Amino acid sequence: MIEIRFHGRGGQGAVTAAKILAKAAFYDGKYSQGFPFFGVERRGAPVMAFTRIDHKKIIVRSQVYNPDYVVVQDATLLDTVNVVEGLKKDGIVIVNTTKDDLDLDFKTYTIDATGIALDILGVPIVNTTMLGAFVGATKLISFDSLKRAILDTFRGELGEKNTKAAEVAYNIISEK
Amino acid sequence: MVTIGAIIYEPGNTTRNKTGNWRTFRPILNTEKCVKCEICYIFCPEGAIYEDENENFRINYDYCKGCLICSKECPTNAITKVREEK
Amino acid sequence: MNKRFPREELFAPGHRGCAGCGASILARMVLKTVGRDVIVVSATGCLEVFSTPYPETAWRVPWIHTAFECGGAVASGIEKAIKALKKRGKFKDRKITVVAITGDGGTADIGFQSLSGALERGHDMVYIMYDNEAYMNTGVQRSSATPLFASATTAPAGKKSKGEDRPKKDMAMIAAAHGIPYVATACISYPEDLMKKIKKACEIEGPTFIHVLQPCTVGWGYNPENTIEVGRLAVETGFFPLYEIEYGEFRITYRPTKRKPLKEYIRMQKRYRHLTDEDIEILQKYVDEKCKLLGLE
Amino acid sequence: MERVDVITGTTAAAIAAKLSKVEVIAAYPITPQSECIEVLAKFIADGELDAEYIKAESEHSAMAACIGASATGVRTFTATASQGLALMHEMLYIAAGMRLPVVMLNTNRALSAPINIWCDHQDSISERDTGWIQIYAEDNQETLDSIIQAYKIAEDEDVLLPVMVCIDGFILTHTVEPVHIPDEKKVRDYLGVYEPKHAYLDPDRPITQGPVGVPECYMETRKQISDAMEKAKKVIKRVNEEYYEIFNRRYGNGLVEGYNLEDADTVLVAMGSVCGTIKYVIDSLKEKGKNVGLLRVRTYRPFPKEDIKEMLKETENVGVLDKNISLGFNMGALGIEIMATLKGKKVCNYIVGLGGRDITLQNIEEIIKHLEESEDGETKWIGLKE
Repeated sequence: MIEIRFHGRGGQGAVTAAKILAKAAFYDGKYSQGFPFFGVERRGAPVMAFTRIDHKKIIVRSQVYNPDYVVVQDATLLDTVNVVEGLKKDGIVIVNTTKDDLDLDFKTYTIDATGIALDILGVPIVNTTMLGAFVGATKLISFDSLKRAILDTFRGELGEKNTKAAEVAYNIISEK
Repeated sequence: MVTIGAIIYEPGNTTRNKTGNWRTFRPILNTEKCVKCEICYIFCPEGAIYEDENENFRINYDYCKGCLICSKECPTNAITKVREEK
Repeated sequence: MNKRFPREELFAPGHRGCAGCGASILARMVLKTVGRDVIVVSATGCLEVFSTPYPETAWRVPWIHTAFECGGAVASGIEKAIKALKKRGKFKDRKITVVAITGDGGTADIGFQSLSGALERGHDMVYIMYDNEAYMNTGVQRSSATPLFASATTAPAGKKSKGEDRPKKDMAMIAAAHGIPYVATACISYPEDLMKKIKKACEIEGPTFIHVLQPCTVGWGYNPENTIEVGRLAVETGFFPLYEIEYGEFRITYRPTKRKPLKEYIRMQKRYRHLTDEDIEILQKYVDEKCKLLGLE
Repeated sequence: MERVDVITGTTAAAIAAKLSKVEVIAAYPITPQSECIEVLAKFIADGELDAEYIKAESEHSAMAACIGASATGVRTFTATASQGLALMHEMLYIAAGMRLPVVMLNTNRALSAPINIWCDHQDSISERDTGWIQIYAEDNQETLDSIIQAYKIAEDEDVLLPVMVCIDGFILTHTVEPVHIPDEKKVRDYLGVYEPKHAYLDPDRPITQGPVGVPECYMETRKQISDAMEKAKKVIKRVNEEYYEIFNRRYGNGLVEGYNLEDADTVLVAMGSVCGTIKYVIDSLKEKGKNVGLLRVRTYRPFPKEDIKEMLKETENVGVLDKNISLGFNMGALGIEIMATLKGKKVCNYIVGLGGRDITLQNIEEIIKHLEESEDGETKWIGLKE
């Protein structure tokens, strides 16, 4: 079973990201769970969300303590939140930042998701961009399934733009 | 046997409960004096005043509790009272 | 000869209401006006208790009681269920009127929220508050509809008390503030006025509210024969003015030729017997002010 | 057409209500339930569900409206949690007493004070004696299936009792996972239209519902409900099998589900989503050659005494997990009832997960270890902070 933790700020769509990823995994023929950290956080506050992916039905219901992957949607969180807490030794971190190296003691991918999102979506909402980056870095699921899950969530033009942003990030990370 | 949900399927079956024995005073309606204004009819809390086949108002003593509203409200004093004697 | 009142008795005799019970008179008048195509909701209260001790019921129409504070909500559910059933083809070609008959406690106090919700949501129902101005079912405890200076068991007159120390809550005006299409006050002593208002309320689409003053021999302390007389005096003195508010338009429906002194009304009732003439003067002033406000000089 | 979607427990419940063709919905929002009634409102707004929706001004009124509607003869639905359920308390007795098959989703949440929006079972456990059937679902699929089954059970002539489907707040309500959504027509054919014989307000057949239950009749009404609860056990089992025949899913025997009970001397008893976590631990222990079993109580009311007795007759170590606490008895309700059912057998009671305290794999392991080492039945609070 693979466990992924998303870090974001309330309103940035971390919970939606976790749920899209769960759906994408399901489209890949896998079992999945997507859920938020059950808090009372409001817009702007640091938030977390989780996805579990497995080849068999997922029955465990406890929270995620030792994720395999961490996705950080906002680099400013690095100052206030220990984003790598509990991360497995060989775990991977994917961070939205303009920097190349973050010195996190874990294998790290960086991507300027905000830049991509502003470019394509016109707003700094990076959840789908980061999902593209995540799939590019991990190849855990197919990009096609991700695309389908994004289109399920965002209809019409918004869906097109979100899949485009994800695709750009996916390609950038895949080339790294 | 108590019905499911204690539902009562016989509408208006309180009629089996003859409240006439609650009376201390008995109203007596004098048909001669009655002008059929229907005042006693509409004000009776029991619905114990009715029209007979000749459209004369009568008091149903099975249910009349003897409140005497009819007597009090009658504009022609057509309803008088007597003490019940058992 | 033309009949003044419908003859069908849909509220059966044999019920356990007190001799001279005003609520029974109201129940008869309501059902005579509405007819058989009705579903009646009662909240907990005197009327509910004395009309339905299992296995007997005085109701010859479909009737339901659930709890004290939810007359408005239960009626809401029924109204929507009728709409749902109409989709299935039931009750297709006729109107089934939903009528809630609840006391002053079940309306002005514990059922206030439920009533407000039902009025605000716009359910098509006729809500009748039968107001005997206290919790008569449980032994004359005061409600927010108990008038100033009336003695009640939880607001008793005594050496240091003149009984209830707050004026009566004005439910008709509160209902009207919901912007509903029809609000009226009525009294069982004026059957034609009352039944006309109920009929109008039935015909109007949307929530309607009728506040009916209903004297109670036990709680108010008068001889059973005087139920109608006491109610009449409440109106003739201006203590309980009769009016209606139809689509926002206020209209006095009964204008006493000359208002009688309040004292005549007060002195008929034991719940006021502790009052001095000076006390009654205070009440008279309240009544005068209210009448002035409503244009009932 | 049957399809699969990745959805939350609340959405699963809303879809189930839609599939069941509810006719009147009356509800009031409360966390963590709100999504359920939002989804239903959207179905109606989009024309996908033709139901009457009463935006009640409180849970008390929501239940009162459901009672009114159900008493008029239509299929009703509502959803609530925690304080909302507590506010309904009085009306719950009335729905059951009037034998109205109202179906409700309760998203389990702790009770104030202090105010807490997270999961435990105190809310529904506190309503255990109201005459409602209570089903505790383990996952979102079971949530959907249980709501549909709930109508079949509630409307059965042998039962005629309201049903509460309980799902863990946040843990299921806010978690998406794949859920099979049955074909709409198939569900509607299965359930049919609700046409009550015993209770409906109709001017063509005037009846009186909710009269004064004088001492000469009240006790009989309680006995009838008690009997209906007993009969409900059979009905729930039958519905579980019927449902399996048509929709290919079943949950134990409908009342209880055994997991790895064969050869297990140590058995945990629990309800709701934690059962998944327990199964997960059982699987990992089994890989290490250790056998622990789980008895999941799916239907808490009626309480499946007979099945539990039978299934645990060989078990030495019985440990009951309770997400509730009977204050003043220092045991949870399930623990007390299992103890009463197993008369004299060692039963340990573990108070877990109150107010959203996470129940970790380590917690379950700790419970198993304690249970095996403990000599007598005792109560232990798990996961308390120092």
